[in-house]
Amino acid sequence: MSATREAPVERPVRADERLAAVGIWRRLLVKPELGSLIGAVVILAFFSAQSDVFRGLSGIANWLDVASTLGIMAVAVALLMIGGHFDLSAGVLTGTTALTVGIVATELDQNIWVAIGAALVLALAIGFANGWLVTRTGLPSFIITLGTFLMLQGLNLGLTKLFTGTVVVRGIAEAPGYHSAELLLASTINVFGQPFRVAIVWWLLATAVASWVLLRTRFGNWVFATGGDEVASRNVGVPARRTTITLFMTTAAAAWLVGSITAVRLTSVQANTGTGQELIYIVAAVIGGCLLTGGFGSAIGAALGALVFGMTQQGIVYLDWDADWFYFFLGAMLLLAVLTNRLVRRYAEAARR
Amino acid sequence: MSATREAPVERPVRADERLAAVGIWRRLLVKPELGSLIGAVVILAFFSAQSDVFRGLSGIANWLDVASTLGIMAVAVALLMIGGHFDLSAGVLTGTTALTVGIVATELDQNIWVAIGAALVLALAIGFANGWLVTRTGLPSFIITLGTFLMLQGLNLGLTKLFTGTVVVRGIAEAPGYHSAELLLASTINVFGQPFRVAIVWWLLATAVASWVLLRTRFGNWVFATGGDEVASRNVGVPARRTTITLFMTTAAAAWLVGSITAVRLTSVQANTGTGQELIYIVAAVIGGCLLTGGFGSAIGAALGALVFGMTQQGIVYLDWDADWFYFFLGAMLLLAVLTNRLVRRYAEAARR
Amino acid sequence: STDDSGSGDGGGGDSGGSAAADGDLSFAVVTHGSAGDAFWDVVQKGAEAAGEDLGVSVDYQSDGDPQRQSQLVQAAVNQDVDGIVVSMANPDALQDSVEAAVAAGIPVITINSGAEQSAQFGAIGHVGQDEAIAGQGAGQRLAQDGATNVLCVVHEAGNIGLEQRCDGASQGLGSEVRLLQVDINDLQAAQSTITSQLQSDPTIDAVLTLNSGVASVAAAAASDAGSEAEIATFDLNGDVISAIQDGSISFAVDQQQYEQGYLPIVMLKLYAQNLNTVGGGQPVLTGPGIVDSTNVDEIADLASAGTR
Amino acid sequence: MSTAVGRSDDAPLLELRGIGKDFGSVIALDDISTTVRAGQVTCVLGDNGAGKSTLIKVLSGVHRPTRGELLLDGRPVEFDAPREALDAGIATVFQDLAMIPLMAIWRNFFLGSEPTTGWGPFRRFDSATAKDVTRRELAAMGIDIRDPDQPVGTLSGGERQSVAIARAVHFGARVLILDEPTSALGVKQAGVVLRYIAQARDRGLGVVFITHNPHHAHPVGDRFLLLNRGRSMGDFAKGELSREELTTMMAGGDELTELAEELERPTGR
Amino acid sequence: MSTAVGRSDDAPLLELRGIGKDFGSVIALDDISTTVRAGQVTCVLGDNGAGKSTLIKVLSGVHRPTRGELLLDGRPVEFDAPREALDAGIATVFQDLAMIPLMAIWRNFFLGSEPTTGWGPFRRFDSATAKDVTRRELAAMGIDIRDPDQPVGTLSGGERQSVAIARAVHFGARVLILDEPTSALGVKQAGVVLRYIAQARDRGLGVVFITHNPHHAHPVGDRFLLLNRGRSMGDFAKGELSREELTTMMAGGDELTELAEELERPTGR
Ligand SMILES: Nc1ncnc2c1ncn2[C@@H]1O[C@H](COP(=O)(O)OP(=O)(O)OP(=O)(O)O)[C@@H](O)[C@H]1O
Ligand SMILES: Nc1ncnc2c1ncn2[C@@H]1O[C@H](COP(=O)(O)OP(=O)(O)OP(=O)(O)O)[C@@H](O)[C@H]1O
Ligand SMILES: [Mg+2]
Ligand SMILES: [Mg+2]
Repeated sequence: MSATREAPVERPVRADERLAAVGIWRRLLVKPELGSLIGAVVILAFFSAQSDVFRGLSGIANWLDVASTLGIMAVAVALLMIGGHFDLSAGVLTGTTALTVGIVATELDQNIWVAIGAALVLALAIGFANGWLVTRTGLPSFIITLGTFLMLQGLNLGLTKLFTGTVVVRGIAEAPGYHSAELLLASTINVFGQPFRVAIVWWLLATAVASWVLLRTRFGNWVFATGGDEVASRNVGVPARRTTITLFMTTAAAAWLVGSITAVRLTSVQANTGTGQELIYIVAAVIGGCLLTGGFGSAIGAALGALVFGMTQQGIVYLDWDADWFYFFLGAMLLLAVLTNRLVRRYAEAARR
Repeated sequence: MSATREAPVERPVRADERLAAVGIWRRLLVKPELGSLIGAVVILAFFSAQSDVFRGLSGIANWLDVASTLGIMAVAVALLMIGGHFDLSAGVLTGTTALTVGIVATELDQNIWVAIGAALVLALAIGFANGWLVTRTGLPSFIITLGTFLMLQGLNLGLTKLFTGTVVVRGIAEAPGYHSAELLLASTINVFGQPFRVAIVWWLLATAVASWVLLRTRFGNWVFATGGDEVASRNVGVPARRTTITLFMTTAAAAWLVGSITAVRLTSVQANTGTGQELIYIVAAVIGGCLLTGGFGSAIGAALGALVFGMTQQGIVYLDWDADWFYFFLGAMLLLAVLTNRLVRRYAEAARR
Repeated sequence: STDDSGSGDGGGGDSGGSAAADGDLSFAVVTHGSAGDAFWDVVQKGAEAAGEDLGVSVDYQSDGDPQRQSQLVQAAVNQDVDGIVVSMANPDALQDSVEAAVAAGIPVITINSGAEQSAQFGAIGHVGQDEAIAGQGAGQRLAQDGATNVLCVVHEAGNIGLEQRCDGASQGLGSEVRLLQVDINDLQAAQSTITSQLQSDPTIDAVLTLNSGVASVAAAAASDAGSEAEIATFDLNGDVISAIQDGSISFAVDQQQYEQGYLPIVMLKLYAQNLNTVGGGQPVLTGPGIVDSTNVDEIADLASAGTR
Repeated sequence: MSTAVGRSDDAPLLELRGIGKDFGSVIALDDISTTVRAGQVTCVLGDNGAGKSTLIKVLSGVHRPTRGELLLDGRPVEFDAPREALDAGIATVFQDLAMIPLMAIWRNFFLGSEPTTGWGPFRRFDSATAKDVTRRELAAMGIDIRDPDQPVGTLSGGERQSVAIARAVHFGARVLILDEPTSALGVKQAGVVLRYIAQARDRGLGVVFITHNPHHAHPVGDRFLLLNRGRSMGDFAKGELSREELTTMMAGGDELTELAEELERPTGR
Repeated sequence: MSTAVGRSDDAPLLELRGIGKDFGSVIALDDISTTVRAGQVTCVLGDNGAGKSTLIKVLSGVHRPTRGELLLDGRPVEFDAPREALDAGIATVFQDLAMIPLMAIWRNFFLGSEPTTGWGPFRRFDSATAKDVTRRELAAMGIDIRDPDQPVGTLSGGERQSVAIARAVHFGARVLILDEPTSALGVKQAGVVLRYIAQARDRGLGVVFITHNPHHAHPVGDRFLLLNRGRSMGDFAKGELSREELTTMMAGGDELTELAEELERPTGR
């Protein structure tokens, strides 16, 4: 149709008189990622100014380490949140996968790669179940995944005790294939003589892939649409159910990656690993500019949110503040980060609403 | 204007041919409260069938006790959720108020009523701060109240240790005025010879008042509107900011009530009281039919959600199921409750969407 | 094991015990441990093992929130069990429900903490090792080893038991220990946090952890940070045992909490059948024992099986 | 600019002086001036995206103008919130209707201006009155609702628009602003709305009326403000424009009649 | 019911037989039958709340009918999702437009039918093409957007409607359904849309067109389905109705001309 129509482009392409000139700075600051970058820079500057260990190589390696596993999850959770859903079972699922790796490798005497594979299958199945229940019943994902969260928490403890008799699975380092797994998941890489955890690379990779998918693929378009208005997107032919289920499975896959890293790195796993972390993932995503109501956000933002959280958590320790007040400072720092971010964006957007 | 116009009511009031006859049952089942009532009945039937202690008077008094303080908070949190916001600091705020009551009464040697009054002022101030920050910055309440949640957690610990040197405030029973406070907040009432906690009365009262406000007052109308579409409601003149701040203060007031009950009843308060409860309040509200996105829900539903949670939590204990699997059963029961509720409503609504 | 046929103890009164002897005895254990906590897991195991050995049924429940714990005790009272074992980290909060149990004619034994209030509330005995005393033992040992700047790693903010351990350590050491908060559910982050603390204050010469899981990552953190600090911990597990064997952890405080689970069941059974009490009103102490390189090999297998 | 015609009083109810509004880099309005007088209908005309709704939102307190001045009864005012405009007697039908989909019709109708009964702590929303008035006002517009408790989200587009209009007419005290009120309405209902506008005008209200339909604009309009790409193309009194001129200006040529002929003839075959 | 006029082929593209739709107790549609033929425009007319949009949603797979049968090319079909209708070549402009406010114009335009480039794991959304096509299609409708990256939520009502129409026209393969597409459009843009409809018809598409404007319906319509309160009042071929009859039926009397005179005369004074 478009071919047969004579296109009456009345005005030649020229500067539109309805657009005011706006500086590059302001234009950049309006982007959600850059907003959270400001927050990260403020926190970085704050702690660096006060602690030379924090800004030293070993300090950097330390807080990047904290940010890395948190970041992998935050990016996946951000995708899910952009798609309009929550996954409260994400935290405990990292424990489930880590325990699975441990139990299959030690109690069932399998090669660690078999164990990691089994954990992946399990994680994907749980992610699928979450997504399927959410799309089938139309119940809020918050309540469905709260159910799976509690069930997994019980399973983690019950099965661990069933298999090991204690609340911890240990001896993963003795499993065959451990060394290759350690190389891939838990080794360190020397940069300027300082060992950095390989998890940081996985985090960067996850962020890059998630960003690419979100901004450059059809699937990414569907994620934004499903989160923005599910009914409308279904009406124009977006496979909203499939998108939602895929997102839950993605989150589960991220939990599997983090769980495997944990299991291989610590070589023993406690039954309550990961419980309560789900909120922190959501927080990182929100610091990074994701809307809780869905339809808006970015993977890079979530990665930066994880960085803010990691830096704050470690920075307070570096400053040697009273540990009793730890949570007080943590809360204050987070508010500081998001408020600066907000102020800067307000300024950049001027009167825009 | 309406007076001067001749109203051309063309059709006399008669049964509309565009309405099919629908049974009273179906009509009732569509209401959100009644949906959660179904969930509650299913859970009640399930546990009653298997445990005679559960269905006995002493059992009922026990699970009503659990549901009561949870229910007071759930109702307030439901109001806030209908108004479109979250309060993650609600749980820890019950701790803050309980600790304040304790510290003012014991360390500062005040009459317990003075302590309770001081706690109320503090709670309202914190609620106001939450609401003010949310409405001023336009940041999601999730992130703002997460900040206050962490800060309060730190404050609770830091101040308790500062005042008492340990993490627990004790000796509240020795404060002057304790007996009147106990009578009002922590006594029991005999019904058929079984003592029931007075908190149950407070819970019923809170539910009744919240229902009345929600359905029968202007403010209630504003709550639904602000949560449904803040921009639209502001455009027709609803004082959305004031409504939001009031809701946060209401939640804080509920936390104060629960905190005071806790302090007076236990006579000693641990610094970590309430931490982690915020999620359970939200869960109870969601089981009760509140939408996480705001604009829909009911106070009675939230009260019933708290009941479902309380019954499940104690019911599992009465069935003597393995404690290791407690969370597994808890999750399964919650899913059972919400899924039956959903199924029943689906049936009642037939093809409605 | 639901309480079928009510086992005949319904009549109340102090002497109801002997009447119950012919029915199946059922006891409830209600502690303040959180689910999956390594310390309380051993207590649970002790209680359940006793139940099996003695042919009585044991129902274990726990919740870290004092109010919830008292509601659980109340539930046990409602179920008309033949005896209740309760840990009293927060005695004031439990007073009501413990006294209600006593009033209902149910014998109560307190464990772990709360030794002072035990008899006052009407319990028939106390088995335990006050957390503060255990902490003192650790502090004294660290002082012996020459530590002066000790880091005490709290893995659950505001938990009274953990605070008591650190306080006790301060007393034993003779100087204030420094506290550090970490999250037990994220041990990787805990490791990084301990690393940060050791990096930022190189004068720390000992780290005392309060959980066996945290102990392992503390040892790893010390080597990450290149610190020479001595690592000590509360509680045992297989990892801690091997670490003590290879020297990366110097000692572990062992409260022998298995006994805190096992003994009360024995005492309740004896009371039910024979109206025996133990200790004559004095608490029965289970520890503290110190496990270090000198005695670690003997208990290595036991700890791995989760009974030490 | 021509002076007012007919029923005008002394000072205009509302006066705009050089109003402009930017959204970030987007200049939505620039240098708009006009007046709204009691007993007159000011029509705002213009292409899609010309800035009509933005202008409305400035008048009703939703947006604060970036530039320029707003005068109420000759005194400069700044509306910080729609509430303030409402309190000044300015009621608006927004193009997006400003309704809460999940709320019942009668609750939406009285939203922000709820009638109450009882006193003290027992003052409550007078729901009986509210339902009654809602049903009556809608029936007067030719909309026969099944049940005032139906959520607005399940109403048809036209029914929803009718609720918004009935609400504004019910509460409009001095100025009534209508942003494309008839767009989703049937011929009959649109007629009723035009009659409402005339009635409001006759009762001495100032009316601002936006429409794309010259057949609607011409009969009721007293002044015509023409916008194009955010800028004013003039502010005319009725006498200065014939319906044909108006149509031409709105459509850029008398296209519709031409078009009708073109469409009847199958072009392709 | 009269038989088809003009350009009809053998079997109708779409046929409705006794379609009905209930929402809980609400009977929104009852016993509706009509046909949509290739190369013909079927107009659906009726008052507000008559059930037109509900009918559209049944045709486009949004709602499943409670009663009755839908035939595509003579074979009974059941659309479980709008996707299936789209895959059968049925493109729809919904009355609520079905747009995602927070998403950019070009993303909305291609939503659900994204063009891709590259292959294997590197297959990606061809954003350059998408932006280009979007700008071009909108320009053809007389809408000059500033920036295809602007979120749809910040567009004016008419601009948004134009995007929805341009999208449906671009993707409509066999049937094009338009639910009050011109309601928020200026005279010029409305003319363009009517021309689009005629062009689609001439290319052999079946068109279903809903409007309240008899001046829009009459020139392009081949069949007219009249709805009232959820029931069919008849299904007429063009030859059977004059424009005047049509107007009368839509408005319940030739009210508009009467009205115009009434409005000009100040009634109150
Ligand atoms: N989901 C629903 N639940 C209940 N009633 C509904 C629902 N959807 C539509 N209705 C009712 O069905 C009737 C028909 O609605 P529909 O939207 O089809 O009307 P319409 O002919 O498109 O009207 P308009 O010209 O105003 O757009 C309306 O009275 C409406 O209130
Ligand atoms: N919040 C906003 N951010 C950016 N641009 C905006 C915003 N609101 C409006 N605009 C732009 O301002 C211009 C004017 O919009 P407005 O809604 O006032 O047009 P309108 O004249 O009402 O058009 P219509 O007849 O289609 O309703 C449009 O091009 C729109 O894209
Ligand atoms: Mg507009
Ligand atoms: Mg419609």
